[in-house]
Amino acid sequence: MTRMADPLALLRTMLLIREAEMALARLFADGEVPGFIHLSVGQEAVAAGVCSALGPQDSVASTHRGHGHAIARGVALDGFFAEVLGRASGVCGGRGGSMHVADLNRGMLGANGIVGAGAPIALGAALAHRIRGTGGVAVAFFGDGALAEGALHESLNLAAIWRLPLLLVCENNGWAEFSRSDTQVAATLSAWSAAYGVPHAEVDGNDAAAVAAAAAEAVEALRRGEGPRVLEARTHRWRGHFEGDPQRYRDAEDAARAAGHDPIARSRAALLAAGVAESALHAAEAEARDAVAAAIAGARAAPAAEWADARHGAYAPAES
Amino acid sequence: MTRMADPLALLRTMLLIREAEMALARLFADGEVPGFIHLSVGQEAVAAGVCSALGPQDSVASTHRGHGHAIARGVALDGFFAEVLGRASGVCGGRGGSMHVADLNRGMLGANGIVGAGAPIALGAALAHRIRGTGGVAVAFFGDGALAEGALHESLNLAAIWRLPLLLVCENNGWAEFSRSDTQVAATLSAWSAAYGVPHAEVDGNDAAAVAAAAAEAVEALRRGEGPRVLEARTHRWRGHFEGDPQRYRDAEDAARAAGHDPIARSRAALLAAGVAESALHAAEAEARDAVAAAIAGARAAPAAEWADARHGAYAPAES
Amino acid sequence: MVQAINRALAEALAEDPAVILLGEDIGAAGGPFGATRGLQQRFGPDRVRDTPISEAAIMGAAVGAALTGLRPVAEIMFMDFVTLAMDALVNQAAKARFMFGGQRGVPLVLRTPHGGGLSAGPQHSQCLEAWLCHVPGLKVVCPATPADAYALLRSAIADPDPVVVVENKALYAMKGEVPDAPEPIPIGRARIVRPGRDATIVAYGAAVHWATDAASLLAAEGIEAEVLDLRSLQPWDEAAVLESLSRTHRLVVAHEAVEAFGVGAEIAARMADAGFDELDGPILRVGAPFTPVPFARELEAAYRPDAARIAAAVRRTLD
Amino acid sequence: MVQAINRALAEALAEDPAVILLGEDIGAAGGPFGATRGLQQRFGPDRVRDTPISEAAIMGAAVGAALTGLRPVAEIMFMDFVTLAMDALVNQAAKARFMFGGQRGVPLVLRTPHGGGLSAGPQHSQCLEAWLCHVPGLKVVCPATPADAYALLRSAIADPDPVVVVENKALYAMKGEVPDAPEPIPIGRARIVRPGRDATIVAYGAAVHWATDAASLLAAEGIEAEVLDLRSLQPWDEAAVLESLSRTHRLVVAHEAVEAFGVGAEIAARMADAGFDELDGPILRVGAPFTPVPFARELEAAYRPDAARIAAAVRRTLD
Ligand SMILES: Cc1ncc(C[n+]2csc(CCOP(=O)(O)OP(=O)(O)O)c2C)c(N)n1
Ligand SMILES: Cc1ncc(C[n+]2csc(CCOP(=O)(O)OP(=O)(O)O)c2C)c(N)n1
Ligand SMILES: [Mg+2]
Ligand SMILES: [Mg+2]
Repeated sequence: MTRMADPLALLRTMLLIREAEMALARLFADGEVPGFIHLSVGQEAVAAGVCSALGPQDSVASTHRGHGHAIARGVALDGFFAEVLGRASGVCGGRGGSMHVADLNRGMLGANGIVGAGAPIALGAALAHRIRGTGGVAVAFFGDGALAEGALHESLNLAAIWRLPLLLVCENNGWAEFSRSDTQVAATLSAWSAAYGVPHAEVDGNDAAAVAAAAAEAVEALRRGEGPRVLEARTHRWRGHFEGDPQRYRDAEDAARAAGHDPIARSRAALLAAGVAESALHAAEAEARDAVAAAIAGARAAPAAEWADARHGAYAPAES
Repeated sequence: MTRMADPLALLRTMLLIREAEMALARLFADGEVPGFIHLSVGQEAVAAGVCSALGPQDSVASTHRGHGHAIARGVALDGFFAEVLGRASGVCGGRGGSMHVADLNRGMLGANGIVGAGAPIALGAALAHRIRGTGGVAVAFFGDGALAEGALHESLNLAAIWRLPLLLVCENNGWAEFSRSDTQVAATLSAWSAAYGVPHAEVDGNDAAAVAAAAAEAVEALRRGEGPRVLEARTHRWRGHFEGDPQRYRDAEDAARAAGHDPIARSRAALLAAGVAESALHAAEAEARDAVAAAIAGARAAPAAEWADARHGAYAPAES
Repeated sequence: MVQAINRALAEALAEDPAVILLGEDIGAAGGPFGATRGLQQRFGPDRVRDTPISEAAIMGAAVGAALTGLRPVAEIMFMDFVTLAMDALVNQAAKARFMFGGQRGVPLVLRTPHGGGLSAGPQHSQCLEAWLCHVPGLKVVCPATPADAYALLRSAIADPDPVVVVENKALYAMKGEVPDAPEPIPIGRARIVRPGRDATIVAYGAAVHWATDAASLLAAEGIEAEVLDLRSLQPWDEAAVLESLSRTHRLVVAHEAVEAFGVGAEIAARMADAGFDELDGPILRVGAPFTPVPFARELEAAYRPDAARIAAAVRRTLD
Repeated sequence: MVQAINRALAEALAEDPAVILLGEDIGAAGGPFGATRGLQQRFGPDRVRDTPISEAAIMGAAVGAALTGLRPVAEIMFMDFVTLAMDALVNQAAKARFMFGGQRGVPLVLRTPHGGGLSAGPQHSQCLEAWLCHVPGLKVVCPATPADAYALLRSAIADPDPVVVVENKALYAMKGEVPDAPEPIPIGRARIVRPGRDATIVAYGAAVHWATDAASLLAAEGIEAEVLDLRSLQPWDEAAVLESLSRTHRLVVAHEAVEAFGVGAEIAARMADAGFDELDGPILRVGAPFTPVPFARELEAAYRPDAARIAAAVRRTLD
């Protein structure tokens, strides 16, 4: 039987992601974040829901828009913020930054700066789980724009042929950078999956409980050895492609519409309706705020990453 | 209305391909052909039929198994043999060989040593035809094994999005090198095409007239600006993947079955049934034999390719 | 520099109907760095074409289009992503003229930005031009100024063979005059940025500016370094380097790319042969150390070559 | 050499359940060159895995598997096809250890054959190892003998970081002893193939044999050339080359790859710096000319470097 995700836990995860990203937005505007960052504000339900279906042995390959996946996967906020701010205590020592947050001991195989590259990596992780008999599964998140990359097609085909425990999760937010993805990809994901004989499910990506249930069902099928699955979550990108994106290509209406589908508001309302006390929600919100504030304070206080530590970091230290 | 291909002309083309390739098989066995060659014996109806639907302005991107496409496209036999034998008079000066026979003035954009690489090239040719308003179309041949390459997926998607006059022709011979392609590709071509909203037609690839008709229909649709098409021709690879392939992976039955579907025998029988005189067929056969013999004699007599001519061949000569 | 590129593209589009642009978000959005801003409005979506995220097909389509009468100018958004387009670039574009016996060339241009300085991290900062210089059939240029960016891009588009124009991201914002009627810059010709008699510094792209800064530092110490901007990396101007070396007798080669197996290796190796008799000191290279490009500002600053390191190299070869 | 590779793979598979092989037709068919013959029968289709024609996914899957506890050994059938696998190799495998802050390495091996001599034409003959040597995070080895092919492959599979094993196609048929209990060969260590005092010839892969032939030719003229087989290209044994140079004072670097921007450029450039004081003559390189690899036998024979060209280079540097 499909395990039910705890709705309050889902909300907690989403709150943490939202708080973390909105804080990053402010930090970015203040010039405290190096490089560029892609926020998943509005899409939190997908990360929270999918990761709620996973166990510690499972693997996740993420995207350039990967903060939510990392946090939902349990990457410690301290290490996360320190990484995105480029501090020595970052989970990757400040060498990767936003687009490369990884925590291999938690099966978080990394955000990825290359669109589409997560899918073959997750494919390989699924293969490893199968061969090693870990019972684990692998998830690759990808965007609707990424479907145009050959890597997606090769990965789905291989997973199908090999019947690997791979879940491909499309975060369909309608955009690929500055273009509507329906001007870029001719295939619907359902027809595409069907062509390979791979079951596809679509879910409201703004409904964490629905995502969690769909993911749990898919993951159980994977664990039963039934071969790969595709899960498509329709959701909305609230903000620009990256922070600082003036979004000249997007009319105000679209952005407003996006904000009308707040997965957090939805989850909150459902919890209240189910009788959860508002105070419990306030507590969760405060917890998220405090955790993020503490992580930011920690990151700010942390020493800058040092080149002396990094310079020999491309290879394993020579044995001696 | 769809133009009818002349059945005798189709037979002539197939005879030429068959004669040429069987001669190459002998030359190869005798050590006269450098490198390795992939013969399309048994698949002649696809090349002949598809190319019968094309005009001089159209473009064709071919594969490693490209002799038939080149000959059907009208590449002169002299230059063809001289190329495959590595002579100076080869259509590519002996620099390319079997896997790179090209004749750009005939819209033959080349055989290709990279599986799947022809599709994006043909995509670009289709784009050029569209932008330049030539009325031309582009054809990419590919094998059933090539469908596993990301390039196929990217190309079909782009052609669909841009509604380009691109015909993707799959020569489905059941094999990808030494493996059955159904162990390699999970998607059927019809479902795959449908996922992109691209019309797919399947045709008996051993029936030249049927291929010609299907291709003509598709090409007319392309010329009408209706967007790309996929044509799947089921056929058989009679010989090994390459000449000299011991085919340990293939049982005798399969090879025998293949030979039971001889497109030439079929076309011959149909012509006889339609009242064409046997003498006319003998004449066509003799013609093919003679043309091939003459081309081989010419190639043998031609001087070897010379390095002095080739060494500055990577770039256009400097203007002076 | 972005304006200079934009102007070169606009003029090429206006002059030759065979020129088309294709790339991700280059049309309606004007390109990720603004290099193609306004061009789709002016020349239409057919000729200034937004593509899906399909680098392999973009490059392959450029090859097919170039073989069929167009002069495509493709953009790959970051040079790091040419990893996805290498087959079309290397196995198809670069080889077609040769392997088809000289029937026709492949007049395509690939524009792609390299380089760091923006904390863009290990997958958005690489300088991979040495790969492409190693591929017979390709040409590679890398402008250091807006005027060069304009002129080299025009030369690239006019060239009958495939040319990769490597643009340094950190220079996109650089201001600089492009004359109203600019002189063409032939591919393969270097320029002396600053003359000097004590040592030659050969550089390209962003490193040209570090090299001139280094020359200023050195001048204060009485060392007159000559700075050469290669402009073209393949072919590169061996005669100009040799000529300079034969006056200065000392050579330093600087670039932003990883030092090991980088472009500088070829320059140094050639001069250790053809220029051997002119050398009065070791040939030194200044390039990035052998790690991926790090993200954090402090790390990236330590990682990237700069004027101080170039000046130190000049001092060492004069030792 | 193919038997030596086969033995190394078989032993690694037998010793470590984490080792798996993947590639096109490597299983049931035993590999296009027979290197994996019999291994699927012995170790099963799960561990010796036939893949579809999907080089990008093969390489990407190897990265994911290596990050998840396996030691994949991937095969790409011809080195020319690594163009399709560069993202996974360069942007993922090579960078993961560094960009993830040293959390974990990517213990994968890529085996791929390079080189000509078989009239395989421009897309099946390239030597592209210089690209990979330029990528921080990758290691690259290239054996010249069956014994080295065995030992270097074992070292590669044991290595905690990604290693590309470049095998020369023309050497696959080479016979040679592999001892019953072979000594391990550490990555990064060269070997002196033939000692000599007049000049050093540094080579790798097939060129090692041309270099020893050249040394024999030269010996007949009274010139004693020392031949060094690099074995590893990244890292390469700078100390060994320098040591040899400090005895011979003359250097020639030879390889099958295109000379321009090839591996030899790095060796020469380093020696023009670190070895400058030892040099009594120009550093010469012998590599392929700057065209694609031609098909016709006569063309390819003229194109490929050989003993005569290496000997001529040695004579020239001694001039
Ligand atoms: C290979 C590659 N090509 C292009 C880019 C630039 N890029 C970054 S994100 C993006 C759009 C991705 O769209 P989608 O997959 O829908 O993800 P979303 O941003 O909507 O989450 C592009 C084109 C890249 N990072 N990698
Ligand atoms: C990119 C690439 N990968 C692998 C190969 C080796 N190879 C040549 S033909 C072939 C099988 C192709 O099968 P299919 O596409 O069905 O064509 P067929 O040989 O059946 O005509 C393979 C794997 C190649 N040439 N290029
Ligand atoms: Mg999207
Ligand atoms: Mg086939």
